[in-house]
Amino acid sequence: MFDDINDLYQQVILDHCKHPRNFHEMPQCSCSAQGFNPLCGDNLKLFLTLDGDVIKDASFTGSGCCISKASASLLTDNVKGKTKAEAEKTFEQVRDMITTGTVNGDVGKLAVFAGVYKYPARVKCAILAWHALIGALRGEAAPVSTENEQT
Amino acid sequence: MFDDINDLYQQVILDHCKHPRNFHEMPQCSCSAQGFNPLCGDNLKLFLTLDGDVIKDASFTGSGCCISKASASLLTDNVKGKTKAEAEKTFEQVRDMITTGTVNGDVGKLAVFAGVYKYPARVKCAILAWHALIGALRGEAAPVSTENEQT
Amino acid sequence: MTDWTSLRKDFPILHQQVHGKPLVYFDNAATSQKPRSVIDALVHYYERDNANVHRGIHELSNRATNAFEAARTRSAKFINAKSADEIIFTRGTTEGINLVAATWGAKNLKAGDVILLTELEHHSNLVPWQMLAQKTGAKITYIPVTGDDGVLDLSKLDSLLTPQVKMFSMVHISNSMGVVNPVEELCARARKLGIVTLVDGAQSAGHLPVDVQAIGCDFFAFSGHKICGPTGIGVLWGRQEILETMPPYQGGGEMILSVGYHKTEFKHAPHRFEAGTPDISGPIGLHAAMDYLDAIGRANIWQHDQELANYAAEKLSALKNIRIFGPKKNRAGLVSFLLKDVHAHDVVTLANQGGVALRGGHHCTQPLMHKLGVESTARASFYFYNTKAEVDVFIEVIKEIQKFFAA
Amino acid sequence: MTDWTSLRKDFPILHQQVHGKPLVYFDNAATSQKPRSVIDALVHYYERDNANVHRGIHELSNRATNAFEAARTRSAKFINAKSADEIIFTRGTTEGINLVAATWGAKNLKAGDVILLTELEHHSNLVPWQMLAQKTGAKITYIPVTGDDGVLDLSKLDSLLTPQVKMFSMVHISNSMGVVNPVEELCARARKLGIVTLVDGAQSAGHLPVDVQAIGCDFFAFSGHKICGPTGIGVLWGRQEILETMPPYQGGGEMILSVGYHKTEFKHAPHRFEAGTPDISGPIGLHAAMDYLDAIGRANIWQHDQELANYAAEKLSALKNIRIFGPKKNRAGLVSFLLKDVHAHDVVTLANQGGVALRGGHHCTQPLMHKLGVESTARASFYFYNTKAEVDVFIEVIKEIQKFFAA
Ligand SMILES: Cc1ncc(COP(=O)(O)O)c(C=O)c1O
Ligand SMILES: Cc1ncc(COP(=O)(O)O)c(C=O)c1O
Ligand code: FES
Ligand code: FES
Repeated sequence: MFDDINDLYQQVILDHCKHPRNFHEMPQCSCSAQGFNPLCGDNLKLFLTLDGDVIKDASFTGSGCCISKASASLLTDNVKGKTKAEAEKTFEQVRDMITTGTVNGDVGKLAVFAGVYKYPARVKCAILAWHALIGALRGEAAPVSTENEQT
Repeated sequence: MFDDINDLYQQVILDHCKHPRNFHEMPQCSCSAQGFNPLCGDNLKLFLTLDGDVIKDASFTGSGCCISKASASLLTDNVKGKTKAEAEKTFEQVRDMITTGTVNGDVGKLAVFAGVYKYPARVKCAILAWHALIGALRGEAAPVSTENEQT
Repeated sequence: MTDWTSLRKDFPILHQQVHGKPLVYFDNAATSQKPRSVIDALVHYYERDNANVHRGIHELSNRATNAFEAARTRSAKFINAKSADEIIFTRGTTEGINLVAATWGAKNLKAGDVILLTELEHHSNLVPWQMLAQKTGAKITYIPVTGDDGVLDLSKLDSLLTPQVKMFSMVHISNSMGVVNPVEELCARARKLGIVTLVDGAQSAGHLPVDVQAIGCDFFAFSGHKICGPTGIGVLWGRQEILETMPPYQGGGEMILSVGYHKTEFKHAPHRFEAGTPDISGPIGLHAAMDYLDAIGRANIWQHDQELANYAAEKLSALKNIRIFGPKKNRAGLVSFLLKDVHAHDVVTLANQGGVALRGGHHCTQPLMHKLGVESTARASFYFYNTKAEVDVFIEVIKEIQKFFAA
Repeated sequence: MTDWTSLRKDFPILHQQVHGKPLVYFDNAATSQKPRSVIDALVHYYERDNANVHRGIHELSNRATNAFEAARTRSAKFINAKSADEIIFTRGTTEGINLVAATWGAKNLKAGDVILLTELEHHSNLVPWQMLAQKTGAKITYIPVTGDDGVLDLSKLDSLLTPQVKMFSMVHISNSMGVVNPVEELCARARKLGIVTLVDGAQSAGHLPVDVQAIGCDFFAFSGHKICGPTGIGVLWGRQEILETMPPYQGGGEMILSVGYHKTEFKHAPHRFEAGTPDISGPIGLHAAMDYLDAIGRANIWQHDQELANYAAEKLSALKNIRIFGPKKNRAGLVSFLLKDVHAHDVVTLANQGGVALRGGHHCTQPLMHKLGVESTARASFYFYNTKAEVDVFIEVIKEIQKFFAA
């Protein structure tokens, strides 16, 4: 019935949304930040454990849709082992991909989000966790909102 | 050039607007009132000298268009000699005539205003002096405005 | 008998496909579609009569002014107002409520006073009062809802109607729960205590017969776009005696009697509250919409709305793993629901793939959502041009969504 | 070379007769007519894409949101704003100025502060400041006009730009005199003193190229209906840094980040200033209007406007018993005048009988009229679809009017 929906809900996404990885609090984290999507009211919290400049561990909690949960789940897998600078670079790649559909460089499994740009109302969902990541890395105290994300 | 304009600017009206009768102040009047047309900003002052219940004399001053001047001029002629009640009755006849075009009873020369209803934007002009008359008869202190006149 | 299906011919927008499926438009609580006659009224205005209103003397200006003021008279009749002078044109319900808060409210409320609302309110009937409370030091209290049915707990009313309450503002029909509030009763209770009342009629005005005098409120606000009219136009009705005591809202052209560099006098209602060149095509389109609705009959429309909503609620109830919101009895024309473990926005995205336009989210009733322990719901909302067959499609789509996420 | 006459084909309304004479529409300063493409944009929206914006996920809502936000981007380009986030949709110029007065003004003005205006201002740029002054205890001062030419006496500027001045709000082009103010220079003078500036662009936005960054103002307001767009929509531009410091205007849906029963957070500009369902078809029609105007070119339009106005002023000057207002040089596209012993409203009524739509009255500049010792003027105002041949008809009609009242 839902013919072309698979470019949004790819199998990997469905899998990660139903079985999110790293879905837990991290009491001893080095830093954390909250992401807020005013469009739906969903909140997501991202936790990072750093070793110097390197992200050793990542996890998340919160409510959200399938897309935002899968995005957070894949994010936490993806950034483990990356330096801060590498994570920021990935954020930019992911943002460009999600808003325009164009993938610059290799983003690995994250490429499953390349179809989101066709669903402008869901771009904020996919990007939510990434905004929280940046908030955590940059030490922002206030929740990061997707409000002004161009969709 | 102005084919059907004569139902508005009848000869009598043109005459009275060019040569307004009773166009002067009346320092020893019994009562007076100001009429204000917010549509154009024009002001008109009406003066009455009463003898008991009877209007002995009437005059007016102020700025206004051809229609409002002619209306004030004809009004002052018309009400001289009338009782207050008669003048109020004439006001009602004139108002109905000006807003609907229907003349109830004999209004004498005032019938020249029967065409005004076809020019909704000018109804306030024709009625302005009459509102001032009522204001004067009823002793209203504030200027009477044509603001809520249904046109 | 109204031939509901044939009315659909009047709505060009309904005859299109979305993702290869016929469009099923179930987002009517957000905004309604427009019949040909409303679109034609706009076109006719711009092709024949467009001019600025009120101060013009030439032919087009006369026509525009007449059409504009005729819409005011028509609006008065639509809600049985005593006089057209009680009709203020606004951008919509939101502006109407803001106008009351900023004029009546700023003049009459002070620290310690209370504004009584209900937990059902739309943000548009919450935020203006919160802003006013912040400015004046007044307090806000709420009539609570009892649970997922969204019904107000009126047993609390006596204790909430304290002498400090100056304004009681309430939604007529809740846009997220489909509850119809007993506004006549609530206004009568308030009136006895001298409390001023406002009814948010955004969801009611075009769906059932409205008589503001029978309701007994002091203000009634609604939006044109939700009742087949154009976007950007709405009506605020106020009782004349109250309007006359209110200071102006915005300042500018059209609302003044006379202006000096240092002293200005304002017109009476309604013009006092309409500064600047108004939306002119808006009221003209709204006039056509009101004519269209009343030709069908709002009592008729209400019955149709309710039938569809009851039918949809019943069909949904037969599904597993679903939570349904709204009252058991007298449900207005909408159903909010949640599928277990499926976010409302995923439901809406998938439904759209099946041609069905739903809304998901907090429906601008975020505090109510929090109270019920959810972030959002999915909502199907109906109007007279919707059909039972469309509800059947919708139900099929929901079943498929359940399968999709269960697989 | 632009073929001006052939542009008339795009305007259905122009092809009609009034009192048996071809319509000559010279009331463009009050409102402009709409080209086919603008009317079509409205129809297309209502027939294909109508839905509520921003919170929707379904297809129609996506399309409506995209079209609505594209109009914001287009508006930014129209006045060379830095970013679409600086564009706030309003009902018109009047609402734009009120918004600034009620938010920026209420926050920043206090007793003793001064608001500097000019004697040329439209009521819409007077009354909001008078209301604000009343509320805050601020004072208003005015740059005087020199006489019938309507030119500002800038020799007074130094003494008026006192340290107490916090806001300097000025009209770009006077709607009753046709004067073009040197807004770049005025804003530069104000900026040096840290004074915030607002330019009322109601008469300029659609008539000449506008670059808000070059003007150097802080706020710029204009109306859609005067620039070939629909009624009920306008734009307030504000410099982003200032917008970010301003409290919200109206409260309601769409302008909030999150709402609680007792605590609410607001969005950033521009959404913070757009509460409730906006006028959606309005911006979409305005977008089409901006495209239409810029296809002709506003520099082109300005030249045409001025040619017609100069031609009309020259022809009128040749008549006896006439008083003409406005500047000798650089006249914008309009002429105000008075016939000796004939009231402006009589002129307009008779002109209408000859098919010519003029405006008579104080043109919402009543204090200016009083200053010049008149109650009203008659005004002919032009746009690009007007022709020299129409000016000739107008002149003939004026001659006939003189005869009519002289006889
Ligand atoms: C100079 C000027 N400012 C402000 C306005 C007010 O514009 P609007 O009535 O569209 O709000 C006008 C329109 O008449 C105008 O000419
Ligand atoms: C109950 C209720 N109140 C108020 C509003 C606000 O109406 P508008 O956005 O047209 O101003 C709405 C619309 O969503 C509503 O459903
Ligand atoms: S719907 Fe809330 S994050 Fe996707
Ligand atoms: S125009 Fe002012 S009274 Fe007629």
